[in-house]
Amino acid sequence: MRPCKRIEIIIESVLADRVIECLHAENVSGYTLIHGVSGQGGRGQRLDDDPAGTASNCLFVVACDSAAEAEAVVTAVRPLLTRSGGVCLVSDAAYVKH
Amino acid sequence: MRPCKRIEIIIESVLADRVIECLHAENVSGYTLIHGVSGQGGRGQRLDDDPAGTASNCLFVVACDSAAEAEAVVTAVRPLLTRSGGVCLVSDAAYVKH
Amino acid sequence: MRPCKRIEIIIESVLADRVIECLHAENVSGYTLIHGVSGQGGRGQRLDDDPAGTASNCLFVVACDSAAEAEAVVTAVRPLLTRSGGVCLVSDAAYVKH
Amino acid sequence: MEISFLSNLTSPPLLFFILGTVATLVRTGLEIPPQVARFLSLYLLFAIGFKGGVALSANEIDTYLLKSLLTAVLLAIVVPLLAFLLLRNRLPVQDAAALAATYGSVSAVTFVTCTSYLDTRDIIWSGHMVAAMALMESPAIIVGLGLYRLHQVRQNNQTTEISVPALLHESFLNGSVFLVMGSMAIGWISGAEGMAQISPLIVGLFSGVLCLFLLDMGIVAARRLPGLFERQENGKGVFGYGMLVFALGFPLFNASVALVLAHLLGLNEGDSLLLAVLAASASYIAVPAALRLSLPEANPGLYLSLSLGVTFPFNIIVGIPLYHSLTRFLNQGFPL
Amino acid sequence: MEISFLSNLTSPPLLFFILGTVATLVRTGLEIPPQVARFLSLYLLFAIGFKGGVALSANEIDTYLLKSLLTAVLLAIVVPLLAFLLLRNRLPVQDAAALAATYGSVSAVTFVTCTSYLDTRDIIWSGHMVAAMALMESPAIIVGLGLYRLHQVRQNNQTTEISVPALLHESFLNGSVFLVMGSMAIGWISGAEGMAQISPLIVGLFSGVLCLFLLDMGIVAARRLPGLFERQENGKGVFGYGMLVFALGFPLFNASVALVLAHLLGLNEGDSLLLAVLAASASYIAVPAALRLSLPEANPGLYLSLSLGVTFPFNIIVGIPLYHSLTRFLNQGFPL
Amino acid sequence: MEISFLSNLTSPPLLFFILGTVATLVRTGLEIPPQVARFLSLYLLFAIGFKGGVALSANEIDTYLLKSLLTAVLLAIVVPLLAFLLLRNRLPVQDAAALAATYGSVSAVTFVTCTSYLDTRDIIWSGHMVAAMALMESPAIIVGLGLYRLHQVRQNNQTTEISVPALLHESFLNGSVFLVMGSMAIGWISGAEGMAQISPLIVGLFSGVLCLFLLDMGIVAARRLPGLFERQENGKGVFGYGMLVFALGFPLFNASVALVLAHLLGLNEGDSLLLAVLAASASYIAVPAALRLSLPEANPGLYLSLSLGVTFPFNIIVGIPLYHSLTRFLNQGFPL
Ligand SMILES: Nc1ncnc2c1ncn2[C@@H]1O[C@H](COP(=O)(O)O)[C@@H](O)[C@H]1O
Ligand SMILES: Nc1ncnc2c1ncn2[C@@H]1O[C@H](COP(=O)(O)O)[C@@H](O)[C@H]1O
Ligand SMILES: Nc1ncnc2c1ncn2[C@@H]1O[C@H](COP(=O)(O)O)[C@@H](O)[C@H]1O
Ligand code: NA
Ligand code: NA
Ligand code: NA
Repeated sequence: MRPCKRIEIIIESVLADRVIECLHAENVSGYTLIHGVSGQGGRGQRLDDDPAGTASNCLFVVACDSAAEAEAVVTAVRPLLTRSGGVCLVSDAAYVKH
Repeated sequence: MRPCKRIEIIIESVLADRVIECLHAENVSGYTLIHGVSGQGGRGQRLDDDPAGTASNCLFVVACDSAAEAEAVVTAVRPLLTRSGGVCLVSDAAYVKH
Repeated sequence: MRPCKRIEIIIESVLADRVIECLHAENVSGYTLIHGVSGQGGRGQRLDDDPAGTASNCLFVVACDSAAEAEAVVTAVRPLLTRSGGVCLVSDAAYVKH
Repeated sequence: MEISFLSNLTSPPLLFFILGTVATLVRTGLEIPPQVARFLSLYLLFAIGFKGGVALSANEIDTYLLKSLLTAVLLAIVVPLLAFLLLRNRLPVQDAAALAATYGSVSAVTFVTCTSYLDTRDIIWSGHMVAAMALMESPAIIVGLGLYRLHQVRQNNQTTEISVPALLHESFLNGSVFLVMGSMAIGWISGAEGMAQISPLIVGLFSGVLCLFLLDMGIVAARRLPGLFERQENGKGVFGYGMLVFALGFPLFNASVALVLAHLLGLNEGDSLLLAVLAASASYIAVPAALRLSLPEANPGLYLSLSLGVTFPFNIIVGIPLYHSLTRFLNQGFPL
Repeated sequence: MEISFLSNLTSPPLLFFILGTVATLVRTGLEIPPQVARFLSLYLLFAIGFKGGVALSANEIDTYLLKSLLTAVLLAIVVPLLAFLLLRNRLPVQDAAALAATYGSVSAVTFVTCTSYLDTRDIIWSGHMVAAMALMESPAIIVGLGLYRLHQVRQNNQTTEISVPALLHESFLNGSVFLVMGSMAIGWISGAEGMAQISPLIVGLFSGVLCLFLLDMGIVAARRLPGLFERQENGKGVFGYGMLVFALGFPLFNASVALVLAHLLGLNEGDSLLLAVLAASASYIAVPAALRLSLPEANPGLYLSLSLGVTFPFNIIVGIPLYHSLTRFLNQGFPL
Repeated sequence: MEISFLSNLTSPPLLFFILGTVATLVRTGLEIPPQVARFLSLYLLFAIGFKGGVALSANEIDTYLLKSLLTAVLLAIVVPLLAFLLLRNRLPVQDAAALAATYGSVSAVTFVTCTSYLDTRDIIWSGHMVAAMALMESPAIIVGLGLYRLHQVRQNNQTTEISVPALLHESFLNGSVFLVMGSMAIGWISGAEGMAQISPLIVGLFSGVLCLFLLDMGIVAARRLPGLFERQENGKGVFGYGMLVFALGFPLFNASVALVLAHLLGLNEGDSLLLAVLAASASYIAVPAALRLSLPEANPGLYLSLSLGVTFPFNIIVGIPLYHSLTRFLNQGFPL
């Protein structure tokens, strides 16, 4: 096991592709994405129920090898979050080498 | 980045609204909710497959600004968990200010 | 609250049953499972869109009482990850007794 | 026309139910995606409700209708009482109450399968039986929870509080009851003209969708079987064979009572069979949802597994043709 | 034939919309699974597009067609201008621009509901109105965002940059516009022969599926109502009654303008009503998606709630029969 | 009647497939929700299986039927052998084995699209070809994995163990094979009477649902294209143009062999074309699932992308009419 940073990004589904672009731009090779997520925050309630899916959120999990890489990801996605809202949490974890 | 508490609550989908009521009662302004989750625990297997959805679980992620807020949330949802089962995990994370 | 280990396993959906077998073999009584997850990693992009669902991932959350139990789980699922790819993260959390 | 299990065994809906069961037992991994399965279940409620409403709009409200509905409601009150009396000394009281609610209420899918059984055989049945079904969904929840509360009060045992308005809300305003009732009202308002607009969806496709839905139900029911025999951690125990007897015998008993009542009241063949099926069936949609909210102490591994894994297959495969034979026997052997 | 709200009130699609609203208001928890609801919405676009294309393939391109399309595009450009002028001093400028885009564009489901209203009454309408609908989806987005940009430049306010190619892409190549246009093209290519192959799906089931979809829309719309009156944390404020007047009055005004134009151009009854409905309706599919990408500063709690929670129900329940009466009134009172 | 690509190019299913491809290439974000897409795929297997079974029930089991089935199984064994021989020195051995399994097995959707092609042209085909399809799904998995194992033993290379019972289970008892076989059995048991009950669903809607499903397949296939040319991190390499030649040429070769066999055996026009399509098509449902379980070392970015992103579109757009021309050519040029 190797220490790593676990980043969790909650953002509107319509912005998922933009987040992926940010990750690619930072050469982050891996992420996991859960669609169809609901939530509530400063910008009101977001329900995964409208027929266009515009109102639903998604959740990214990104395991970063180093604090520096995590910092780069955070810096890259922060402008998206500032404009559109959302949440980004960073925590410590151990990555199981295989 | 600012330290925060990350709470994760796994509970039956039919109780999701009750959890949200608890959060509102504690003036917690934000949460994220994933529906259609399966699992197994002391109360047997729960499958996201029955035609009424009664047997499926959901997963809440709540980022709390302070340990006190986290404590309040935990205290508020604990009775639900005691009666109906489920899991609540609390961990440390950093919240990306934006 | 009691300290515990939170294990997160991201693996192909077709292997979900094998992971569950591993957990049962280690006498782990509880887990939570999210289906329909997408992602990208060393083995390319995995999209939750193909008509057979073969290309989609799933995400397990397992709360373990002790580091030893967590270690056992990690040891049990590691061969699956080695052969088929995927990610396993272990972190510290507190389990809310109820 | 002969009624035999064999004749029913060539009916596609039944065969797809069995196919689904086998698919799970031999672990093929076959699965209808859950969101679609839920939609198919809503479709069946929507279609049967609308058809029932249109049928109602073509008739006057008469005594035949009223006595059918009254008998239905009566059964929905008496059956849970009986179940509780039977079970309260054999099981933890909350499980006895939960089973009373489950078996006192009805399974809409069993009802729908029976209407399709009747339609294939050109046996007429009345639209108001859909109303009877909807009326029978909720009372058992109230009765079951009421009995539980009473029992606790008697024992000076005050651990659980049940909010009465919440309970009434969960019982009468749950999604599936509301959809059947609402669709029936709309069918009744828009009548034959409304039917003309949507009949390709609700009449044309009905049997086919029922096949796909029962395929899913077979898969889902078979998945519940192993749970029935597993020991559970929190001491809620192994239930095993005693409960199997209940899950097979009690429906049979209820169906017989319903058939005798139907015969005495002079209901026609189709309506009698439907009433029997309603009495015999156990809920796995409306009631479990309400129970998880109002009586979470009860073990869903028990009431959901029994109703979905045992009683539902029994009624679909054996029950419907059996109750049908009994109706015929009563009508021919004891003409009024 | 009399046009009255009462006659429309026996139409199943409308009644299911109301049923959905009630289901949410009395908190039954009834819900169409979201993935299925999205599919039903795609089905409606696919079906209406294909039907429109087949109808087009049977006709020549003539001046009647051209003037209908031109009027439609004209409305799609003028309405957002008007909306922005009306709102820019009353609201934060980004919200004014977002509402301009929303109300300048159209609601495909309102259009589809209106075609079903016409079909039930055997009133003919032209296939090219589907093209008119598709053409009206995008321009308002461009206009709304353009006005916002202009306003910012004037104020030397450069905080937001909008990428023009991205904006054009989001406006013209979004999924729903593409599906309608594509299905229309395929309908046009494959003509009556193609229609024969798939008409059981797109003609036979259309009304029934519309009922189920409007049931969902009722549920979804009612969920947006409380949000309209909630104060939001980030200071975006309470909008309340002033906005309600806009959400009800502006569609009425637009419909009236469209009807007068349609009358002057000699459009037939069905096409006039469809043009009015297009002008009156507000987008909640194509536009919100584009706005979240291009103008995330605007508050979706405002534009989505107003279009989905107020204007959509108003048009479905009151608007369609009202605009229909107005058409008749114009045609009879002022024959050309 | 002339067979030309142009005549096929007005067929709605094909056009919707192309529409889906374009939707992805121009990045419209159009998407059929995945759970619904999976259900549509189950619907097609259910419908084609049932129809095949009903057709079978109307006929005796004769030599024509037996020789068709035997040829099908023969192809399902020989094609993967051939593929492995062709590829084992050009690719890592696990990828050669995986491609052998993929191309030796069949694509049910290509088959279904071909039946719809035949139905539109009123060309008859036999119900037992559905059985042929089902029989061809599994053997190639066994052959492919067997060859891999043999190769490893020869090299004294023992890194991978494959459990034989698990492999047989994955090959023969996977969900899609089971659903086709089961539906065929039910169609056969319930016969014309069963068909009468569910034909609005499985016959009436078939072409329309196929359009929607192929729209999704177009979207999904186009998403796989870029992956084909991407270098992968774990050294599994770039495959590029050599593999494209395989993915287009091998199906063509297999189809030709199948057509010659069909001609020698005297199969009718429809059955010959279906056999060719089965030989030419590659699996992307049953086989990839089994491979992920039994041979995870193989790279799905290769076998899934080639079968779904190249061979499937090729067969749908070019293959079916091309093989059809070849059949006609053989029948007319070399009458038996
Ligand atoms: N405190 C929180 N904990 C967890 N998720 C949150 C929290 N606040 C916001 N979110 C999620 O982030 C989304 C956007 O938040 P906001 O921009 O604050 O409206 C919400 O819809 C939630 O899904
Ligand atoms: N150790 C665990 N780790 C992760 N999830 C769990 C665990 N135990 C229980 N769960 C989840 O919580 C639900 C209810 O648990 P229980 O009340 O123990 O039956 C289960 O269905 C699982 O989804
Ligand atoms: N760095 C990462 N962070 C989060 N998830 C990852 C990461 N790398 C891989 N994954 C997930 O694990 C799956 C398999 O990864 P791999 O075996 O590397 O292709 C991917 O499809 C992702 O869903
Ligand atoms: Na009952
Ligand atoms: Na408009
Ligand atoms: Na093949």
